[in-house]
Amino acid sequence: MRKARIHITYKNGVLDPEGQTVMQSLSSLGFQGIEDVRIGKFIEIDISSVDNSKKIAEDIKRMCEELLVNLVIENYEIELD
Amino acid sequence: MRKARIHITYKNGVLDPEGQTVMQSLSSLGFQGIEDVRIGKFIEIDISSVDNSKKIAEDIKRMCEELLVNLVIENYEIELD
Amino acid sequence: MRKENNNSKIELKTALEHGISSNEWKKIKRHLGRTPNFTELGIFSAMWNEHCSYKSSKIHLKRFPTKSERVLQGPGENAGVIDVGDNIGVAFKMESHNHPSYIEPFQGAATGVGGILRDIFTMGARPIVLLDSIHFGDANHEKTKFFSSSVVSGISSYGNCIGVPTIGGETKFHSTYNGNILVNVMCAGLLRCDKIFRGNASGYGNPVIYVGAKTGRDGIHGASMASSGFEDSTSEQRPTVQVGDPFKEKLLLEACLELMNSDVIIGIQDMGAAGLTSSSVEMASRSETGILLELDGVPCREPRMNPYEMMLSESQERMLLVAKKGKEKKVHEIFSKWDLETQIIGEVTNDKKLKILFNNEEVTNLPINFLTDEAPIYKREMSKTRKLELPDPIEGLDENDNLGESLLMLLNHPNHGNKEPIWEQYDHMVQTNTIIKPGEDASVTRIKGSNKALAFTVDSNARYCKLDPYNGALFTIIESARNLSCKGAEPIALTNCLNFGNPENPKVMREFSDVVDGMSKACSELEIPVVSGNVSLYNETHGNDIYPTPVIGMVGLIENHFLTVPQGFRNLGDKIFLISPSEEIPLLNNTPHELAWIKTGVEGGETPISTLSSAKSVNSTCQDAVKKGLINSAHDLGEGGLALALAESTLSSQSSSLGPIVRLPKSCAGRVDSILFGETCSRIIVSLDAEHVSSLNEISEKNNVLLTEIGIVGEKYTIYSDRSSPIIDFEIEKIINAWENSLKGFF
Amino acid sequence: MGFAVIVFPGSNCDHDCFHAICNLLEKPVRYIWHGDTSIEKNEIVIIPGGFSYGDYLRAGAIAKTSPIMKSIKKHANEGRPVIGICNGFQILAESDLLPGTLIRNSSLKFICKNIWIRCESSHSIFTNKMKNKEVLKMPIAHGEGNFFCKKNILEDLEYNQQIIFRYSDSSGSIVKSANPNGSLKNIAGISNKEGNVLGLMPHPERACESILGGKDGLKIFSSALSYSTS
Ligand SMILES: Nc1ncnc2c1ncn2[C@@H]1O[C@H](COP(=O)(O)OP(=O)(O)O)[C@@H](O)[C@H]1O
Ligand SMILES: [Mg+2]
Repeated sequence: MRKARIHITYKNGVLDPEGQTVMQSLSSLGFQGIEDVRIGKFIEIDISSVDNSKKIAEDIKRMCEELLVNLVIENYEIELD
Repeated sequence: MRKARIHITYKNGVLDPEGQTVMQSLSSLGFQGIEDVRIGKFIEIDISSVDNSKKIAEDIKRMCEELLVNLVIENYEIELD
Repeated sequence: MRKENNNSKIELKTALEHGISSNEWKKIKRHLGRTPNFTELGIFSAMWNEHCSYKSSKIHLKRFPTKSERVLQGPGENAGVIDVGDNIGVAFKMESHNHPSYIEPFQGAATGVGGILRDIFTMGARPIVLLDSIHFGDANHEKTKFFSSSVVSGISSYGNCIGVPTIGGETKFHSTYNGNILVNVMCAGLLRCDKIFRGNASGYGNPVIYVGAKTGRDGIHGASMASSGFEDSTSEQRPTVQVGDPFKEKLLLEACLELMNSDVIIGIQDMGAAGLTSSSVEMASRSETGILLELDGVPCREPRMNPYEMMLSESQERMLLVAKKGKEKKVHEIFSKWDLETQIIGEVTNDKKLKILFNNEEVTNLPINFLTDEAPIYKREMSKTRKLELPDPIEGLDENDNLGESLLMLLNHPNHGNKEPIWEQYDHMVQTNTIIKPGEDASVTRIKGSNKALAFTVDSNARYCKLDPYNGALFTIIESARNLSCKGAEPIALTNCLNFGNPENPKVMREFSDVVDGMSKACSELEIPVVSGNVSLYNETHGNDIYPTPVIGMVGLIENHFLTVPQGFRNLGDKIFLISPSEEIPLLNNTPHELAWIKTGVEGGETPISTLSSAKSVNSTCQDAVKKGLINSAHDLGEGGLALALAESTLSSQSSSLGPIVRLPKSCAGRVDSILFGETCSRIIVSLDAEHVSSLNEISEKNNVLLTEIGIVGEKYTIYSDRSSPIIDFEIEKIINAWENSLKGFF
Repeated sequence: MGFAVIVFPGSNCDHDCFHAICNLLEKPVRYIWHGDTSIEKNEIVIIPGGFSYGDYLRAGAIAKTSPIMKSIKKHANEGRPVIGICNGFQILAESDLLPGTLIRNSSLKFICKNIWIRCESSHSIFTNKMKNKEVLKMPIAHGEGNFFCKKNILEDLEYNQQIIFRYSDSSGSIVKSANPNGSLKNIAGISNKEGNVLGLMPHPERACESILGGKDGLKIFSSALSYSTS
């Protein structure tokens, strides 16, 4: 069994309304010095596969590009165990 | 400037409908051997602070417990740069 | 997770932990002639707890009138059904999700919506509306905002996704709910009267099929949780939280309705609280059959789940159905079209037993009727009926207070402020039938393909019920009927949710019984049967019981949907009339309860009532006036009395520049604040064109009600008493400003 | 010549669109299941609102992988009309049939209410029955309708007259207070460069009868129809 961990974050310059709101709430809760909050996704995928790492990594990349990530506004990073 | 990275994931045994639906959809796209998909959040916080790491870490922990995380169903992990 | 397995010897202690009393434990052992194993104990705990067995409430609920010519299905099924003509039936019911919502308000409220939707579509009805009655603690309590905003997002996220409009509701704040919020959701759906589905398991050898989400360890002991009070630490109960999946529910909804059109199924039931246990047992019980389950086939989400866990899991979005033998393939086909898997997990048997196999071993063998019909029923101890002798709160009010300021104070209070921040988060328009939106006495949805429309309202009045349970309940039903009448609708049936404290407290049980009596009396005289409902007990924290809170959900029929009216003023110059009972109203009953409570915190005095016959006359007058197209608006007088009602008709007006110019009638005696804010039962204000006044008069005389002209629709909010200068004189803006943002931050 | 309403698992305005076309516009209409692939050449495709696939991951993301989407792309590339309403707009954006993307409302809340939109030009396929700068009343009902795109794309949209509707006040002024969800430049609806694919957040099918508050929505459907028949 292999485990892939994918981090999906907004590209620079893309509005993140949720992050902005959270930042405001944190400030109003009294936390100081918060400069920025960005909220992204963290996806874990378990794969049982006899393929080699290279093939799996390619598959995961394709999953990201075909479905998991909106390339217009998001970046992603893959880690494969 | 310090950077905190927070991973928020569902607790074990808690249903993740989003992950399950994405898993089905990946399978119907033809990806094979996918055993599980879990979708969590990935939050990055930038703090400008003169405090020491310990104090910042404590602050981040409090942010998680007071706002960012639903402790009833979610776990979290903090990394501080 | 439970460590005991089926071989460990079960002691009384374990039974007690499962909420089975020692007497019940004896009864079980005597009847079975043996000690039940662990799985069986779990099944008893689920079937015999308050939530499933209604053991404390059953003897009282029998007193409700449940029949009328329109009733096709009364209490006892997944939902009640009434006939509204043209072969159109309305299935509806209300459910509470109070305890889960306190533990995790977003998911608790969301899954509450999910549960009631399943109750409706299992009857074969397509859900057409949702309404929510939500009660939170004091607006200033530290946790209130967290609860209110999370509950509303939970309801919104689930209802919106499914595509069933949430068209109405009520939202109240009171310190009695500080430690125990209430989340009640009502759903109604349409079906064909000749195609009602029921939760039956008949026909020996017919397959029992599982469909929907996989079974996890969610809510194990959830049903027992819902029936025991809260202690300080809710953390231990946390892992049992169920997460809702509205998308899966939408698939289930569509698939089930398609299935029901294809003549392949016998019965269907939602796996709600106590999941597989209650669904299988109740279906077999209704058909006087047995069920054999082979649990190895149950789709599980987590590894190594044992029979105990599978039988007690409360995972959401699952259904159990009994199909016609030989039609399994068709069932499978329909569900796969909707991306749902089916699994045959058993069959209907003729031995009237629930038998369960796991790993080729029999892990349960229990008589069905012992689990259901012979479940314990308690005649709980009740204290004597006693009206609370509390002083009339008007005594605490200063007669010389500025009346305008008092009005603004009411408008600014969260209980009366603008509720738009709530219902704007609900898709209240999807299905394109909502002709009267939320924010009114009742909401109205038209029925496509006919001229008819249905009006819906949910109402409660915990304060009146606390002061006087019998009359409080009576009042609430009269109010619901009046709310519908304001839309020109004839009230035809109701559902309810009885939210009470600990039934083992004799005072609570007395309140319960008196409320049931008050409701029953009102229902029978107004000829509005109870067709479904739900009881939620043990609403308490630290031994403090909540105020008795019966919530009424009532349905009204409008034959011509073009003839209904809003509550807001429509035309400059329209005359404003008050419709009220002709009987003399004791001044005592004119107490400004709400104003006194908001100003002084005092609750006391008499619960307002009117005779049921005069309530009926007032309602009929309004219905007739709407049906004949005589009036342009109608609005019920409730909490806050005349002054608040006039303000609401101002605020609801489309034009935002129309308001009342009213002179208090000479016949009104007593303190002016009491006349303005006093809460008397059975009054309605209407506005109409002068040319219709004589016709309205005729209707009023025919119905023997009092019709009093009080003013006209102008461009300000102005009230005169007997003197020449007004006692309140506001620009409309001022009214709007006080009301508009009073719930900022709550939702 | 008629309309085809696409049904995804989780569509929930499909019946409403059908009703609007069939009973109010009184034109032929049929449903197409998302697993099917055949669209008639002369059909106007409507992708209705709802929560296709629960809007999990991102609204419209999973729907774009359905079999019908290939056919819709082909239909669109042949210059035939496609209208995406609400979730349909999100699906079109995810499928790259329309530029930009729809992110969470700036309030982070679902909003259902009547709003005003202004038609930016009466020359488009979907507005030819309207007056220039006509103001229409229509409901919105969404949690993710906040239109966002990069600056250069926005410039293209403006330059090519692809902005079809903007949120306005009742008199047609494009003001911040009339923007319900934070959309860039008050954008409520856009088309592709060729003009035959429209995505809009407001729900025209909910505004086709006086009893529901107005009939402005019909104008969009009848515009598309008159274009197709001409
Ligand atoms: N939780 C809710 N969900 C939907 N609609 C609501 C809700 N709360 C209030 N409303 C709408 O606002 C109106 C006024 O609410 P409220 O002040 O609680 O009722 P009342 O006037 O009966 O005291 C209700 O009749 C209802 O249509
Ligand atoms: Mg009311």
